[in-house]
Amino acid sequence: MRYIPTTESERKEMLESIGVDSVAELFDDIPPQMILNNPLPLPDPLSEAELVRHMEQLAEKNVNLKEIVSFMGAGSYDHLIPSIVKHITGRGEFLTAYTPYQAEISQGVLQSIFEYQSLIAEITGMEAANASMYDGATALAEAALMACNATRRELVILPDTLHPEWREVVQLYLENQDVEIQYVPYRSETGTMDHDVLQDMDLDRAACVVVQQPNFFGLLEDAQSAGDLIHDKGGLFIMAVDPISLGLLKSPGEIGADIAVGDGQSLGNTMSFGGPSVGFFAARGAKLIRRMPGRIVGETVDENGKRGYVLTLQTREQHIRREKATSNICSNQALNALAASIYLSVIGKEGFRDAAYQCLQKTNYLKTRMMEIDGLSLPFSAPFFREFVVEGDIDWEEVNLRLLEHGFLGGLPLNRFGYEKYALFAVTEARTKEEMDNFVQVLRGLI
Amino acid sequence: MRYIPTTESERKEMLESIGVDSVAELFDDIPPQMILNNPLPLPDPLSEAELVRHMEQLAEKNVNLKEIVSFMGAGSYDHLIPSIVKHITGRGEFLTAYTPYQAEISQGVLQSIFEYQSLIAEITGMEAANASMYDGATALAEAALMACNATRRELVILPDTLHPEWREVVQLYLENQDVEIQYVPYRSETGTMDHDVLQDMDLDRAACVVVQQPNFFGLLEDAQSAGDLIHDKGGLFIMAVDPISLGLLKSPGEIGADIAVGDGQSLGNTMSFGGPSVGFFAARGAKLIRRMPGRIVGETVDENGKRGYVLTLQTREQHIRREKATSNICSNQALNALAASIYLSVIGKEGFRDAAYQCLQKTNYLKTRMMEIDGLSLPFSAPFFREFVVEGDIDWEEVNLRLLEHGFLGGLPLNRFGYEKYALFAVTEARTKEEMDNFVQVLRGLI
Amino acid sequence: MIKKTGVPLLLEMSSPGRRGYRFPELDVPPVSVEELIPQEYLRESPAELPEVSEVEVVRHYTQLSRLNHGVDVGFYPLGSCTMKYNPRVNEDVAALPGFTAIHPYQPEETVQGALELMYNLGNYLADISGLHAATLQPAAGAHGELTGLMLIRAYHEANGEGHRNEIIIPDSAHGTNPASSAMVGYKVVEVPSDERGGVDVEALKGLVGPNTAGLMLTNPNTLGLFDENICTIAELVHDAGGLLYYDGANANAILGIVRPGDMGFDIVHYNLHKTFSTPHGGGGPGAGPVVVTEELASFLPWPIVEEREGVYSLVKPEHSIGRVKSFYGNFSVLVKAYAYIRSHGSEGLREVSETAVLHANYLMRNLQDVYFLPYNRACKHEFVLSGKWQKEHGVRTLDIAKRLLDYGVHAPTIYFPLNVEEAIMIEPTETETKETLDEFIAAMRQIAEEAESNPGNLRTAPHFTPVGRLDEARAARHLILTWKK
Amino acid sequence: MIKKTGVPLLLEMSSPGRRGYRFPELDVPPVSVEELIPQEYLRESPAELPEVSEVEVVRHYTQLSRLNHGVDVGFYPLGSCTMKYNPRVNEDVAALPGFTAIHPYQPEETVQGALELMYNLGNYLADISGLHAATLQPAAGAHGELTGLMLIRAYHEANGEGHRNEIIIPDSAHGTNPASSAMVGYKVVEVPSDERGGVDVEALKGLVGPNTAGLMLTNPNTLGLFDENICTIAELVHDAGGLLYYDGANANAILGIVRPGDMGFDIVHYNLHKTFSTPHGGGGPGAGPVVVTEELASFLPWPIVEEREGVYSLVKPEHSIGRVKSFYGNFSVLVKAYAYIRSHGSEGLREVSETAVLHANYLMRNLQDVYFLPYNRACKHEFVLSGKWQKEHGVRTLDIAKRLLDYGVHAPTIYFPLNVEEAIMIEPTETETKETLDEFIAAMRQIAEEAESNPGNLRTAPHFTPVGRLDEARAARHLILTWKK
Ligand SMILES: Cc1ncc(COP(=O)(O)O)c(C=O)c1O
Ligand SMILES: Cc1ncc(COP(=O)(O)O)c(C=O)c1O
Repeated sequence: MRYIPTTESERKEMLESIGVDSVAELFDDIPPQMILNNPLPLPDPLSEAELVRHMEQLAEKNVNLKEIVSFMGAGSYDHLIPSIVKHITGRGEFLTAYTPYQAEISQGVLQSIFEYQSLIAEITGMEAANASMYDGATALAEAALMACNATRRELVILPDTLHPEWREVVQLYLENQDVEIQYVPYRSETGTMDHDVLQDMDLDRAACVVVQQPNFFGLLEDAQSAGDLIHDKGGLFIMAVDPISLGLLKSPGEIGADIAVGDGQSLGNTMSFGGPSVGFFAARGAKLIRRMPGRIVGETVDENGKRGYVLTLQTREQHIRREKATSNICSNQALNALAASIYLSVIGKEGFRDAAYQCLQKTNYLKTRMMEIDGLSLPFSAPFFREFVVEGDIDWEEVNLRLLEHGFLGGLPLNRFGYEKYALFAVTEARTKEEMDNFVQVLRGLI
Repeated sequence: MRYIPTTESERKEMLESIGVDSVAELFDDIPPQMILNNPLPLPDPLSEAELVRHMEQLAEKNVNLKEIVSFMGAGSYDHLIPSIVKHITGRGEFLTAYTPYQAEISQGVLQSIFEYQSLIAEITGMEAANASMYDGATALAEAALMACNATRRELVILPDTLHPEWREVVQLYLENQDVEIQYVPYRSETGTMDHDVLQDMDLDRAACVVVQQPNFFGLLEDAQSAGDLIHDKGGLFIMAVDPISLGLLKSPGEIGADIAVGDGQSLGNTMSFGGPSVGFFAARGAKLIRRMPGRIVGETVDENGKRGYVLTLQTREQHIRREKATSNICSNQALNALAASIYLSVIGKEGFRDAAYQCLQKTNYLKTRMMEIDGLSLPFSAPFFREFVVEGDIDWEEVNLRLLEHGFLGGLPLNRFGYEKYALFAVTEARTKEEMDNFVQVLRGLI
Repeated sequence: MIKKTGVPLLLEMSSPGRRGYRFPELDVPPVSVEELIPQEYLRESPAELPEVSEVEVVRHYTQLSRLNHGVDVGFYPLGSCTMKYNPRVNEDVAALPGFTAIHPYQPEETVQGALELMYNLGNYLADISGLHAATLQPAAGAHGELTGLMLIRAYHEANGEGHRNEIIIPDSAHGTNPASSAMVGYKVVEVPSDERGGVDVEALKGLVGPNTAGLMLTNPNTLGLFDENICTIAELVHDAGGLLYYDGANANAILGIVRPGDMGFDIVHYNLHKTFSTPHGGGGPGAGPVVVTEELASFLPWPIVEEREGVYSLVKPEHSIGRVKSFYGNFSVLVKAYAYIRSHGSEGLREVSETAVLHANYLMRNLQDVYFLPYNRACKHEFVLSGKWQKEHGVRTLDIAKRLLDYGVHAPTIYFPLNVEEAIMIEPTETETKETLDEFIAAMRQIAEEAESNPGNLRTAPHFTPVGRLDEARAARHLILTWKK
Repeated sequence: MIKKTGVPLLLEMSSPGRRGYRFPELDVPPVSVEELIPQEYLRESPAELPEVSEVEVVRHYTQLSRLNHGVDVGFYPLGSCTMKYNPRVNEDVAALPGFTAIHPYQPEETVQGALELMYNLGNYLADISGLHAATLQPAAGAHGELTGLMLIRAYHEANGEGHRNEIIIPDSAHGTNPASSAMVGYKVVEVPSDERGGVDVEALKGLVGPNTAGLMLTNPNTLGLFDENICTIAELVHDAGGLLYYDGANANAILGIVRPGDMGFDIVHYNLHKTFSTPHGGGGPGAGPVVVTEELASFLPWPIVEEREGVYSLVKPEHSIGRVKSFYGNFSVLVKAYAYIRSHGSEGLREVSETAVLHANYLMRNLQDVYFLPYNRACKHEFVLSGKWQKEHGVRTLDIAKRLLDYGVHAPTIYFPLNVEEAIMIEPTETETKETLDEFIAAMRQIAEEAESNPGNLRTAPHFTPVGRLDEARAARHLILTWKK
């Protein structure tokens, strides 16, 4: 199936108008020895119907989480998504638009970004947010870089309780800019950052301290104290937050963070094997706001005084500032940001609290039920939100394969990150009591 | 889940503004003894997520034809549907609009109907078409009634080879208007109308003769001769045609029919357990056109001379003419008509022929392969298009249940219509050679 | 845009040889067509369908859609049509392959889910109406009426009363009521309205008699008023041997509050595309299920769904009139209505009607000082104003309607019902916000003001729509019904 | 519409207590929140999210969408962005639950379809580019650049040449090229263009040297011109010990015709949201896979997909630089690009590029008499005009762009590349019809004419858009970045 409307006779007409004899002539400037003489070794083209059949077959080789009940999280969550989200993001005007460079015919996208920025600022308690980043991990990396630039310091302090993949991403970004990194260990009883150690680190050299809330283990950090420690030494405080948790937890703004970032997959975006998601990025204070990476939409008026929206502060960006830009980001994750806006708007003020509340309650329920099983225990004592680590002297990967046979995707075995006996269980509002009860019963039989 | 935005305090404000104390007061004029005091015995309300789960469970109790390979037709066909059809019909402006009464803000729907009328007129070879009828059967019933009104005759001649359900519908409509019906038998060798009998019927009393092309058995009638016979006697000739077949077959217009009707399910509409589909209705000659039932869109201009579209000839309709209207139809099947338009437009001139061509070729292939099976034969000799009757001394219903186990939905056993040894097989362009070969092999094993 | 011509027709965009969608290549050995079909049966010239690419089709319809109003775009207070919000999730569930990719003749074992849904929906509708049994076959309201009237006829004939040939219909009734009656061969007898907007009971007494087959009524009626004399009316008709038919187009006012069966009606049709929120699709598809008393159940069209020990099957009622449509009705529409009912439950449906009525009264009371209100009593889900005060300034109801379009609002139903001069029929529905209602009030008031201060501006309205006022007379005179090269 | 204010913000529509979507009721025994989370961790005041109903949200975004242009609405000749038609079927297949409802950490046994797709897509891209191995992790073009530059750095460091700290970039390059280089700590060395629009080879000779880490180039470059000296350029850079990076944003010109690998490039990124037709979503998500030579393969970010005896698994390349993003990339975007490639096959992709180039040349040749064409040679998929003739009438390129909006067309890219005065960069793509191209030519010519006859009308354009020209300076001065009560 091709999507090319040009017919043979139109092709001829155009060639004639151009004044060449063949399309090949238009490629005459390519050194002939480079020209490809063989077809590319690609499979034969498929008609639409064949394509659909082929893709369905591929898709069926995956076990999808509508078929089984999942307790896996660790950065990608099975939350409920209101039906209208996809209907709206599927409208051609949103789906097939480019970055809104021509404001007068892009007010739809521009206003939707302005609303997204407003919503992100509101849930994080920050003053401003950008139009989106690739994901939470890259948003955090950019936040750390921004802290270095803003403070002119070259040390970043990261917690060991940061999501291991985020840690790798941040590390790669920072190393390539020759920024030093130091890690704060966690206390083995609580599972949260060891502030005694943090206190003794080179805080006065540090551009920032980062806290992930909840942390990778699902545990709640004492963010306030960490923030106070770095602020005392003139550095910035960055919080990487789970947006759903903000329905209940203190916002970065309330805690006094300077920059708040996070991943917005859980706000109306499907898991999709890990992407696309959306990274959000918010800050406060004019100084930081004017250094933010990525696109930003601002309100203005047209010649008749009518309210309108435009891309603004573009002098920060690569297309104007080139190598001096605050970041190289160009395309972002606009449609996922739109999904997040729709999600936040339709669940609304009460729904936002309710989502967090239900996650908390259900997670606590599963934890309580699982602790009835002999051989399982909780290694950490800190409070948790939507995830918790379970310890057990078991081969969690093996258990998971057995669970699959019963229609369950178990918690994530943390051996892949070096924690041998741990598995991380996530429970969202999408899980039901019945599912959890069944799960506990099956799990009990397997341990 | 409710979709009511009004909050308690807004309710109060409104009551105050109205000047009543409670909503109940607004129902004071209902005789109190009638007022319902108990809740309706309906199941408890479901949230969106619960609803989706419930509906998925119900849907899964059906075996759908994406899971199995179907050879069933008889008025509802498994044709390919281009992806864009549902994307376009799903746009809110089409989906959630009413009949286009206010032309100035309904040009989208109006123009799309005008295009639908044009496309239907084009494939049927007629001069004009209406905006749609409920389905093929009711379209035929209305056509027969229109013929009676136009000719002031009260006899309608129907073929025995008409789809049995259509026959029932037409019969019911006509009987209720006290119109007489006579039936033309089919010749047992050919499976098509017996013109010798037809010739001797009361043609000069007949308002019309109806031919279904292809007929219920999938066979091609000699429509031309039937048309000539009735035209000679001053009656009208009505053809009920399969729209897909018109990619190859002579159009009603070419044959000289006065009215062409049919069912448009196969034009981009899902089977959906039999509905919604769309009935099309086309005619020629000003006299008939002005008597057509249903809505009709016409081209006109606005005050600036700009082309636009409006509902026209409304004086035929019930909302103006009341009991003297040409029909009682009000709501029709606009969205299905839109699907048909999109389908016809995107497959286009060549695709329209190709669809018919492939149906014909594949049907012929399956027929040929099935005739290799001992015990099966073809009872009829007339050429066929996308369906054919197979005769066999077998319990077809039993065979079908066995076929289901192998992932096939077999042909339709015609015993439900009184033909004991027959089954009707349909093959669309959606079937592949591989599917047919597998089917024949499995069937051979079962017979 | 600079283009003055509007969106071209797809047929005008054709380029020979251009292709959109393509079917898979034929994979069976081809046989020459003439070998399979006699030459004289074959089409002489191909149908001149558009030759366009996929993107052209997508853009074409995207552009067309942008010229159109819908509930998704804005307020749609079209009286008698109940243009409430159509929940999007219902589209999702109706699109499940288990509902769309099933053939009507599949063995019943393989469609138990579909049959169960239909069975339950029929029962819900029976419960909601206070009646006994349902057919889901009719495709729309008018089709339901036709079905109901055929049932009346069959019933009388079965009772040896085939001579009954009159249907009594109020002058305020919807056009489909008399039109449907005529399609069943009935004579229409019109009963006038009284000064409270209800059926004139005294007049009715003079009209009922041995030829009365039945009476068709909506209650609340098309004025949005509940007919308080419904007991008397029912008695009069029943005593004369007639049946009572309830046109359920106005059922959005009474869900869970009062049941047609309790009012004395024998037959009810519902417009699922109104009351039960299935979208109207620019004119359809809808669905018009019919619910009847136990007495009439055996006459229902076939097939209907029966349940025995958890197994569902299609059966034929003993005296079935036959079929009004092929297969079982507009099934996908039924799925959406079922989902709607399951979303709401009893309390939810009651809240729907209470809110719809509240909203209508709120609008009515905030407009009655600027537009003439012919019947000054509490309305139900809709109400009818008259533009007669404006007419004095040379402004017709049509002008008021056209001016409303400039506010991004669909116009109310106008010139209906026929018994109100310059009628403006307004139905806000329960899904609108108070803000929207207030904006509508403001717009209607501004227009009333403009009718005095600047009537000319109304007569030439709308001013901000994709096309200006269209010449309908010309359309009917110079019929252009299809595209001509 | 009469409303002057435009569409209100959802936050302005809030009504306390109003609810849209509701979660199912909590079905586990609740525990007091304070028992689970210390009071001091809890939010003090709830986030002030909108309190709106579902219909308000649907209408809000429906209305917003109607203010927006998109490929589905009309022509989008935005140079460097390849705004071709996005086949709708690709949205369908990417939305299959088997692709959307899978968790990135599921056991590999349960995601073999996803891994197979990624494995094959990587190979297709390698084949298309003439290189060896791919990472699908980068989320966009700029992210691909960043990844590629990190690979360059890692490669040199592994070879003990960590001192190489310069990236050479033409003056015509896209802003992301220097910006990405800076993010990897590289010094950007700009090479000027020659009079044919290519890299000035003589200048380049003076710039390459022992500090050269690499050179970034698009070819065809941002002028839409193929750099005929690519062999020499590659040689110069390679000889100096540098690597060649290909910015694949312009790959739509050369699919199946010439491969970057054959031109001498070591690293390529593709913008799947350009060349491979995944929709741009108003700014993203895209995907920027990076393909490299065999030599560089071991440095790729991890994980990548490996196949053994039909079983796919995620592995870490030996010298992997790490991760540039969590998980595996924008998987749904990859699905669409995979589907696009499978729809086209080799011939189809070649036809894409041939047609894109044909269309661009057709436009160029029909506009060059009215707009200054700085480089008069056959272009590839796009070309750059200059508005300098119009400037003489006091009309800037910005004015021309704004006036085009009145024709229902998106404006070309303007003021880029930087080395052309008043640049107008036009990319028609292969999915547009000749009619659309002809209409665009007519519009551009009318505008050129208007620039002479009525320049004032251009300076105040657009005139027919939902808002007039917006005050960007004010937006940057009085920063309003979020809604304030
Ligand atoms: C009162 C009334 N009765 C009957 C009908 C006919 O319903 P339908 O359009 O579904 O045939 C309508 C619809 O406009 C109506 O308003
Ligand atoms: C030439 C060129 N390079 C790089 C990019 C950056 O791509 P992306 O927006 O996907 O980050 C673009 C996109 O505008 C481009 O045109």
